[in-house]
Amino acid sequence: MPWIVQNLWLIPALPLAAAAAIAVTKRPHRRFAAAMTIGTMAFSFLLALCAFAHTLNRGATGEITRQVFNFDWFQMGGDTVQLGWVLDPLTAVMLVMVSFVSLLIFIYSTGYMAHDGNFTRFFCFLSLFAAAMLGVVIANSLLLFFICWELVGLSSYLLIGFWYHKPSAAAAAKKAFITTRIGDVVFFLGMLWLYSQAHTLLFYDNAGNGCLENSTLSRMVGLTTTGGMMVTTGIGLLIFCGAAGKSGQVPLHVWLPDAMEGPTPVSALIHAATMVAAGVFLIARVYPILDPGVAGVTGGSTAALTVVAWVGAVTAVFAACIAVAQTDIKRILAYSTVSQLGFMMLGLGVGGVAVGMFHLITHAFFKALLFLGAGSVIHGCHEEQDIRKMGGVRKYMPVTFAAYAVGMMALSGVPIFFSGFWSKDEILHAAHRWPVSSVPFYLGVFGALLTAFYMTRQMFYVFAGTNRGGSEAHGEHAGHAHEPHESPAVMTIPLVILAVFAVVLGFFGTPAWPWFQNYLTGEHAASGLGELFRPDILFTLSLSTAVVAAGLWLGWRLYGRDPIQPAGEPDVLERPDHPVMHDVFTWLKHKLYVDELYEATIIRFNAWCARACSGLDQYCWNSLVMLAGYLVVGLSWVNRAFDEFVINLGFDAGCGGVGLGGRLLSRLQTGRVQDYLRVIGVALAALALFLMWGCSAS
Amino acid sequence: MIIALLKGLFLMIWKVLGDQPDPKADFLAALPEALRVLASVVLSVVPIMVTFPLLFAITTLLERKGLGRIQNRLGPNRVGPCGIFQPIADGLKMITKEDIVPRNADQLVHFLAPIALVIPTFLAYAVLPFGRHLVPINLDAGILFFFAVGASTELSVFMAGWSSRNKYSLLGAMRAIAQMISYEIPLIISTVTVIMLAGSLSLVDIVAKQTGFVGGILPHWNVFTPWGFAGFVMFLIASLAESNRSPFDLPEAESEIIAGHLTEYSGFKYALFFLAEYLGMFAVSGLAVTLFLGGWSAPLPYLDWMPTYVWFMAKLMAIVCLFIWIRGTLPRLRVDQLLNFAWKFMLPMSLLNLVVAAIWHFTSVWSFPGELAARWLLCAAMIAIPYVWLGRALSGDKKSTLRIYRFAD
Amino acid sequence: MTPLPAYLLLSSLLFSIGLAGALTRRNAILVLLGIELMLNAANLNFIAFWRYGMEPEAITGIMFVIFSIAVAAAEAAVGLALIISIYRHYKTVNLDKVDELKG
Amino acid sequence: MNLTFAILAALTVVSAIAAMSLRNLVHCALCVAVTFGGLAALYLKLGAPFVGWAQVLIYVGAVAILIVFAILLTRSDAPAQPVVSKSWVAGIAVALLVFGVLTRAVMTSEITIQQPPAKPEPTVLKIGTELMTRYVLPLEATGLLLTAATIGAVIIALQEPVSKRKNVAGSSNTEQAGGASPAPNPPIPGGHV
Repeated sequence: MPWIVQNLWLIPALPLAAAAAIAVTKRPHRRFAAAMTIGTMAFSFLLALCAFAHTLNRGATGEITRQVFNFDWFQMGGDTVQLGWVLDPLTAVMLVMVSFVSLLIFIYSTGYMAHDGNFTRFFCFLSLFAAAMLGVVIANSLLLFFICWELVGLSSYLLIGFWYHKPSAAAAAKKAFITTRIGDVVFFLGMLWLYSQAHTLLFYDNAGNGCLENSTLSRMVGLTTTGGMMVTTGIGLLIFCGAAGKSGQVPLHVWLPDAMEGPTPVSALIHAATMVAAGVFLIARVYPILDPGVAGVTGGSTAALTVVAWVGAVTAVFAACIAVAQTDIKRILAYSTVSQLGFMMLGLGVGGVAVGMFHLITHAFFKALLFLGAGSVIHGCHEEQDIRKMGGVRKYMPVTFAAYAVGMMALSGVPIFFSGFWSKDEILHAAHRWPVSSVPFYLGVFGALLTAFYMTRQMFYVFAGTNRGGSEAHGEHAGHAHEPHESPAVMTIPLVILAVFAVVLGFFGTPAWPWFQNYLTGEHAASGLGELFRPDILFTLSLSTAVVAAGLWLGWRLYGRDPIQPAGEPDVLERPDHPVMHDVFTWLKHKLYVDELYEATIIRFNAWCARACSGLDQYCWNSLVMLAGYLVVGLSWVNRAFDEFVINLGFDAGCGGVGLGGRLLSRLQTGRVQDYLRVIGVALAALALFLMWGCSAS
Repeated sequence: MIIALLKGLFLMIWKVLGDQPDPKADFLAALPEALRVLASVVLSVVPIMVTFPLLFAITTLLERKGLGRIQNRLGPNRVGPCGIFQPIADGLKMITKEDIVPRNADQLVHFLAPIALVIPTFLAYAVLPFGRHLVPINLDAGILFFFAVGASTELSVFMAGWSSRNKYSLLGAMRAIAQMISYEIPLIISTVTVIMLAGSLSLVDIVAKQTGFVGGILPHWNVFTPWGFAGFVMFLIASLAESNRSPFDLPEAESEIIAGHLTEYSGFKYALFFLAEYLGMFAVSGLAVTLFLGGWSAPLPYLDWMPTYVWFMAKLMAIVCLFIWIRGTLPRLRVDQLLNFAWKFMLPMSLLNLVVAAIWHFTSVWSFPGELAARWLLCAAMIAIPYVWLGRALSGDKKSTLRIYRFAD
Repeated sequence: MTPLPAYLLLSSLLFSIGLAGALTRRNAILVLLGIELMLNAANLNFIAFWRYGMEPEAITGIMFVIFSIAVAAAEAAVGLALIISIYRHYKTVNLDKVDELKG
Repeated sequence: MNLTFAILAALTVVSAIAAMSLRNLVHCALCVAVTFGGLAALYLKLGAPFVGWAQVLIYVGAVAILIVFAILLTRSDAPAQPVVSKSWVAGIAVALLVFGVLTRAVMTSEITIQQPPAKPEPTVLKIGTELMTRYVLPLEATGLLLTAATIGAVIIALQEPVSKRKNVAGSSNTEQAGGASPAPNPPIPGGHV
């Protein structure tokens, strides 16, 4: 067992130790906190690289190397619950990605949070989050996975609600936590069901009977639920709900845009790169359950995968449409994240683990870049988040503008140079070849179009035209003071690094040289330039290029040509003269009223239930308790009355009676002989009478 | 019918005098059926009612003449030759005297007292066997009848004493009653010895038990047995007390409380009392005769040709003379001496006599020669020794010291 | 001969008279007299039943009466002695006055 | 024959009623004696001479005298107080009740009034043998009882004077006459109306 596998736990343990150290120290040492966090993260990054290197030198068989280290956690009844961690290409890739991105964001946030009073607390939460995320990545047991998953949820809540004095931040944190919770509950049910069927939660076991392995899966494939549904499909669906909650798929995506209330590095770290990716990583990790065929089990049904694909496609289009009508710079990026996550789910659903993961990795980098760019823009524009109040920022913040442009082009999928193009193309290509239905493919294409469109809209809004910042709000005097200014070096350097990676990463997964796919899946796909010109690949490549071009042109046509002047001016798309477009735009502006819908239904229902419960409690149980109280009081009254009237009086009467009886009897003993004789006479007569009647009767 | 009656009557008298059995048969036969029962009763009662009052009259005379003789004087000799008609004179006196009744006396009881006394006394004679065939009623429980009747006389004495509302008469009556009751017990116990030996309460049987002779000349009378003799003596003493005579005549002694319970009586009632007293004496002595002296049996074998009632009357008169003799000689006893004598001497001795009689009865099985004398000596000793010892014990302190007169308390 | 019930009636009458006397008279001696009367009524009953009873040979009735008379005499004696001592103590024989239960 | 029974019964009942109702105690005593005599006569009529004469001997001879003595000794012959006790009505009522019950009992009893069997003549001998054989134990007991009764009676009646005289005598012989017992000698009972 190589030392790296044994000591794999060190990677999450180090940031956890840092968080603990920072939490324990009484007085807030800003420098100490930052140094600790960044130091431990750097060390974890190095360890991740070692792990990655270890997984690189695959054995001769070309089978992906998977080493597992399990240990008994506690004994419950007959069987013991085991935990453990696994090192395989999937883990390695994620380890490297998460640690590298976290490191960069930590460095960035030292600059961004410099003026904030709770600097140390921020860094404590950050390192806690990083530790949790790394724990999720290396977990070999669904239970450990779930534990770290919850820790991640907790830290996202803490970070979103970091500026808890802002009510909207607190509400957003709460909303995020609750929505992910709903997903987690369903995920938990799935886990329980899995445990009941597989009798173990370990993914991979040295003895070969982990829940993702052939023996267990083949056993579970045979089982069907009452509804006729395959057990694996059921478990898969439940786990997918958990993932949907965390990755912000359609029904549970509402918390992600509101999560922008947190500081921008938080958004960047959590809502771009890592946490939201956790959902996709979960599906990738438990992929054999969704598609038993991967593990070599025949007869498994892939219904769950189709569901994943469909949900992904729908989310992609849905989020993209909303993003088009947003005015807040971070909210647009949030919806774009949701859309891209939809694409990843689609990729997983249609293409498989490699396709989804490749898009995840690439998206992580350029979305982090975009968010950090947005952060520096906001920082520069003096905490101004509304794009309508910005404009002309390219003059003031050239480095940010350049990095942001690279990120925008990667995101929208500008061909060849940018990673987004290759990963999204892989997805579209897979969707195109998807046998089940071709609708997701079309949805995917439309989503790509919209992505390109709203990114260009944002670019023109923020960077093109003249600066609309602060002019009308503060009048004339401080015009100069509100000029946007470039962010300090500590913030721009991570931007540049990320930009480089946004470009470089694409080349690893191109059809021509699918190194990434081979690395992940272990089988050797054909490589070489010729691949590019294969008819189907060529078709999808050209199609996506056309789509991106159309999106860019459309964006320039609407927003680039005549730059937006006044801040308050309605959006171009609003088009007050065209009623249909206007209504559509207002719908999109208001996020298709999904929040209002939830508000109207679930929350009201919840409120109603609460009221009903409180009402029930107040009127029903309360009255019952009161009734019981009164009953007892009544009983006590009855008791008192009984005691007083019956027993006391009865007793007194009894005593009186005894006294009376005593007196009566005493009168018998008069002492006069004749009285006694008289009594004897009467008794004699009575006895005689009795005898006579007695005898005659008998 | 009347001739038949007269013939019947004559025959009856002849039979009675001739001592033949069932004298009344002929007379009754002549009577009509209904009257027969009544006639037989009358026939047996009238002779008694006649003979004994006459005897009473004679005895009063005899007594006064006897006492006179004892006291060396003549006695009544004014009325008729040697006072023969004295009783008639007394009787006339009694009858003609005015009968004074005290004002606050209890009229009814005062009047009833003498009657209640006389009737029981007369009843006593119903069981005495005067002759072989002259027994008024042969009651099975003869003696019990005799004593039952005797006992009721005390009640009349009390009536007499109490009804005259006189302290002295009441006191006298109480003393008389006390004395009579005290001496009744020795009287009865001594008769019980005879009954025990005779084995029957009927007087006729007792007399029958005493017939026959021992050794040809000695009659088989109880008196000749040791317990018989002792019993006879005790019986006589007790009968003296019963009839308030001589040494025991305290109640109506002249020197004491006037006439005791008889003080308020005068005239005919007094006569009745006097009659009753003497009749009581005759009855008791008649019983003594039948119990101890063999009733109407002749003393000697060859004398039995005489009518049996003659023997009975002779013995009776002998005892009466004895009483008169005792009256003339013995001094009067004080009440406490009288009662002490009864309870402390007479009672124990009579009980002892019972025991001796029992021994006499059970030793009769001895068959060795001279057993009669041995038994006699044994029983006699058993009586004599306690007699002497008890007598000395009771009067121990009197003889030796000067007599101190202590008032009876 | 007179039937048995006549005697029984007579004895019950005597008994009642004795009881009445015992209950009503104030004087202790009269009460004693009443009791004597009652006892005698009972004796009369015995003799009547003996006379008209099933087997007269068994003279249980007479035996009973003999013993009853003896006992009654003893009782009378003791009773009167008591009455005399009561008189000496209470100076009265009126039963209504003699009602102290104290020794 | 039941004429004699009627006469005797009437005599007994009348004397009994008189005994219970007369004012003067001595008269009552005498009437009781008469009642006892009447009863004795009834016994004789019923063919039990021994019991009859024993009744006369014991009751008329002894008990009557005893009663009379008791009356005189307790000086209560003076009819000063009312004759009848306070609650005499109740007494009468109880007596009547008892009488009613007894008569009802007698009347309704099923004893068949058959002709009386031959007049059994229990000789004294038969009574004697019975006493000595079957009833010897009761006889002894009665003897004991009678002795105890007599001694008891004597002790009870003479309790006071004997003890008084004894302690007085104990003090000194001389003033025996003077120190007469404090309790007055029983005064001579004399009825003076």
